[in-house]
Amino acid sequence: MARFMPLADAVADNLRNGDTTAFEGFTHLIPNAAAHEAIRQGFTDLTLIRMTPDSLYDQMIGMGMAKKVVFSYAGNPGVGLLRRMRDAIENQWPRAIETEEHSHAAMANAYEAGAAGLPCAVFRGYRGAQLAQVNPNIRQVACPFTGETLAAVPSIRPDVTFIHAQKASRRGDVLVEGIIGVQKEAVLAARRAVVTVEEVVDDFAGVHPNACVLPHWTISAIAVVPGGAHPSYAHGYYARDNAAYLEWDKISADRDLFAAWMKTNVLDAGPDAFAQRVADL
Amino acid sequence: MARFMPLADAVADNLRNGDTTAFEGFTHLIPNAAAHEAIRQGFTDLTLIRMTPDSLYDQMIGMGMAKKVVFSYAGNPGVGLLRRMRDAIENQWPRAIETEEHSHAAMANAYEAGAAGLPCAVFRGYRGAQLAQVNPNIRQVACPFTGETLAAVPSIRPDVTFIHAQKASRRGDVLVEGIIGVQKEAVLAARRAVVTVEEVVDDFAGVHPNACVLPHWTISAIAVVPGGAHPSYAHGYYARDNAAYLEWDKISADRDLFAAWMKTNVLDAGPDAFAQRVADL
Amino acid sequence: MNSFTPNEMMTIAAARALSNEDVCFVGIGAPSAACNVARLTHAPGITLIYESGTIGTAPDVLPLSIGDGELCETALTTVSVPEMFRYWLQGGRITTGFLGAAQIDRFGNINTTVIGPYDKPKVRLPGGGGAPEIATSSQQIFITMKQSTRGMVEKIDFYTSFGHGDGGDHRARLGIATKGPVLLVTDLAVWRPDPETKEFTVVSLHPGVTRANVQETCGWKVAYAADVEETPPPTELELTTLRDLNERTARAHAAGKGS
Amino acid sequence: MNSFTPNEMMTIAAARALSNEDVCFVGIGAPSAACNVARLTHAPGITLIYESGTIGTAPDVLPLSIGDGELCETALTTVSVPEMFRYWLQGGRITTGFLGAAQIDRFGNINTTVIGPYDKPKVRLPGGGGAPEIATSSQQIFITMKQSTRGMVEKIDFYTSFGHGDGGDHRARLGIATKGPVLLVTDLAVWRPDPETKEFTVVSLHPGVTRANVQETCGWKVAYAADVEETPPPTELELTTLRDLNERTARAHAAGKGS
Repeated sequence: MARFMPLADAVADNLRNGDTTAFEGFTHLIPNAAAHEAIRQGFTDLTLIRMTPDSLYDQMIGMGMAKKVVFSYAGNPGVGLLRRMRDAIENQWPRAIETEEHSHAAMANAYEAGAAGLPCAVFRGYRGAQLAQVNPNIRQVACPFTGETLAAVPSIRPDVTFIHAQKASRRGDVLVEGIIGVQKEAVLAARRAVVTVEEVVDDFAGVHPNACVLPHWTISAIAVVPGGAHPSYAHGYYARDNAAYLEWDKISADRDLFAAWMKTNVLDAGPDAFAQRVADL
Repeated sequence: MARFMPLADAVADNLRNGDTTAFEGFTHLIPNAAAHEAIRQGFTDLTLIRMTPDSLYDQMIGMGMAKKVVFSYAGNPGVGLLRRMRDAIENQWPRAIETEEHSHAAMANAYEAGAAGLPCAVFRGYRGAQLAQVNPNIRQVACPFTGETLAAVPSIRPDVTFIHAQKASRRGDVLVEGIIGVQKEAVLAARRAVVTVEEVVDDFAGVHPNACVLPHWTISAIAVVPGGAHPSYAHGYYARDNAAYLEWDKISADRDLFAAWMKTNVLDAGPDAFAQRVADL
Repeated sequence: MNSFTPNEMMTIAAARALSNEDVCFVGIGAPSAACNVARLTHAPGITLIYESGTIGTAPDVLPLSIGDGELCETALTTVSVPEMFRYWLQGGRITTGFLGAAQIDRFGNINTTVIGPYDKPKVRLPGGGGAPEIATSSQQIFITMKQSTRGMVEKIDFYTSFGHGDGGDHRARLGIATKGPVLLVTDLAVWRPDPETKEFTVVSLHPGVTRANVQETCGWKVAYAADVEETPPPTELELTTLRDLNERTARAHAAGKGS
Repeated sequence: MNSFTPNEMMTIAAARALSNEDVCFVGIGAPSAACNVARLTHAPGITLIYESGTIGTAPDVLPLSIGDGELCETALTTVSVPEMFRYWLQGGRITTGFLGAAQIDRFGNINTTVIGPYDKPKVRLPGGGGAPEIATSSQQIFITMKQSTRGMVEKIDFYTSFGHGDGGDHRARLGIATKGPVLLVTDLAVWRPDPETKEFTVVSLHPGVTRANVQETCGWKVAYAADVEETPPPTELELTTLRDLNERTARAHAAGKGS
């Protein structure tokens, strides 16, 4: 049952050292405010799952919070590489991390299977792709009717999923609109789910009957954080801060610059800073 | 690419004797006008697929068009049994029919797998259920990670799917709203798809971004048939004709009454009759 | 106290077993009435889900089918049928699945498929619909049905959906992790499975019902709990709520034109 | 005729290969520009799909990522990412998948994963994203990239997505029913696979480009078709359309605040 609370409490109540966790958002509605709160609270040994780690996991990895990263595209979208993640993989800085790498199709199917309560996802994939040789979590099953060999990957079942959404109702139902990505699946696949939202409305009367809504009984905690997706965007609220993504390429290229930026913009800041960051977008 | 044409042409161009076909609609938007057109054109040896055959398939079976029925709930919704289908199964009248029976979960998964281009659907089902012993198309696969035994059924891949929808755009995109059932999956799983719609609009500007829309290049033919779901309903257009469903229980109970009703209401009628049937609903 | 019918008592007794926290997968008929009476009386926060994809519905009248427009119009959201069966039922989100039955045995196994042999049925019933997986994926199962020796039988003709099988740990042996049938409410009594054998035993008799009444309308030898209570009769509120609901429903369903 | 850059020629040559009937799965960068130039010139009916779930988009500016708001706002509809990969890509609905590459070999196998060994990479690249299944589930594949000896190599370090493998019928032997790479457009030339060997061979050289230019920037010995033509230079309309698009895009992407 969804409970409204400050972001610091929502993160403290639901994330634990050593957890397997997903901060999901496919280019849109990326839960950056929640990630910053997790960084401030200093969790360690996390297994971070995300299709597109982007600057959010680059920051968490750079701060040494990750033991392992499960991903399918480790880029700064539209910009280039993830430099903190590279530094961890190539130079074990600030610590060594394990990686489990998939394709987008595999991870999308694995979230779907997690939401569907299945132990694995079955799909037509990885044919001729070398990942299948380096990742032991890519296996095969035979169709019992045609004999066709299909790929199988374990379903994703995070201990806790974090997402950002546009609206919560007073009862704690959550509305996600626009590019909805894998957020619904990531929430339903998880044991616990924390949602940051732009605003709270009375109810969803008048919303399209087939809109993407997560009922309050699928969510553990909701925190109202306007601008909480910045520098990502929130359809209907504010645009993407492209300059911030370009800037991240420079900040993340240097360990000291990274540390200074994190201190100023994350460690010494709070969730309230996000509203200001999107004020003119 | 969707082409607009009269219903008679849309059915004649896309349905063939011996086809495997699905007239889908889960309690809502049932394509009754399309089925009546198929009855008038007198196709034979069809394999009829539908989760809930209801009065529509009861009529086609009673007219001797079906060689086989694949289904998961053969009832007149809220009323009782399907008497023409029973007569075919119990007394081989007007001809013997084969049946392949599944659960709703199995058929929903099988449509989903068909839309997803897979040869089979894998799900957790049929445990302890006797259908698994009488239907050879219910098999098992083992999860390659946990060893759990899961159920598998062949995906559904109709030669042609018929659905009814609220709106088409001039370009031939189709909008389905409300209880969307398995219609999207039934269309995407099929080689050809025929859609009857309540009306044509310029475009779907202003419709919710995550509404259920089938692009024009997934559809073969569109026929405008206002009221074409009667006695089912069309969300936003007209209500369900409950009296007609209750009446069907009586009509279908008697072979002669059935024949007379079919002559008057189907064989001697046309698609234009549907608008009148929903006029006061 | 008003007088009431056995059917009304059945529906109200079933409604009482539901709570605000329940997420119910609702069948049509008595289950639907019971769930909505619960919602309109002591459990306004209950979540009702119909297999047509409607989540969190609050219909003003009982639906004739599991996909009436009313369900969608009052729902929090409506999803596709594949999603309903994958994410919501199989995903383990349903606390209570509510089933009816044409035939049931003492272990809560249900037949709604055929009377007679499957290949040559005497009566071809509608079939399982959602029931086979509702019975195994819902966290627990409630069953309602009117008692009759035709319906409550020593051996069902077909195992449409699995209850406790042959009893005991049969579910666990098949790898089914959910509880299965934990409650049977008939027009005469409330039954719960024996903790060990899993045989349904009568735990309360509806007002005025005798053990002889129960046995006459049941095809197996009825077992009773150590302490059999009397089902509390319907309250004024429960009865008024149910009757108003039925009246609104009858009025709404009389609509339509026919041919 | 205007003068034009090799990059412009590459984008325009790729755009020409697309038609009104195509349903394109679009990657970012040159593929996105080519698809949108096609849409804005000779193929207004083309359907562009981005893996973020946007179907039938018509962006006014090129997206910075595959999930920009512009894509959703101009799309016919936007579906979830699991649906995108299951129904639309795996379902066989994509006629043309458009890929870029960090490394490519003569058979159209692509590496975007690592330079050096996978376990101890010299450079950790972003990885495959959608490419492994785009490469096998799309009916055919177009590839665009700038030529360089670092990028066009004798042997790629990692098979992120499968092209024609070792050539010949290698795809068929792996049970892959789709055509795979049928077109490679670089900044210097247009390449198509040899019908038998499946090795990419140059079928046209962009205006002013020599065979020596092509070989200098390619890590394998370049093969040529029997008749090598000159790529028709960009038309006024093509060039204006591309430049306007790039200008609008640059203006839009300069927006934002940073920290």
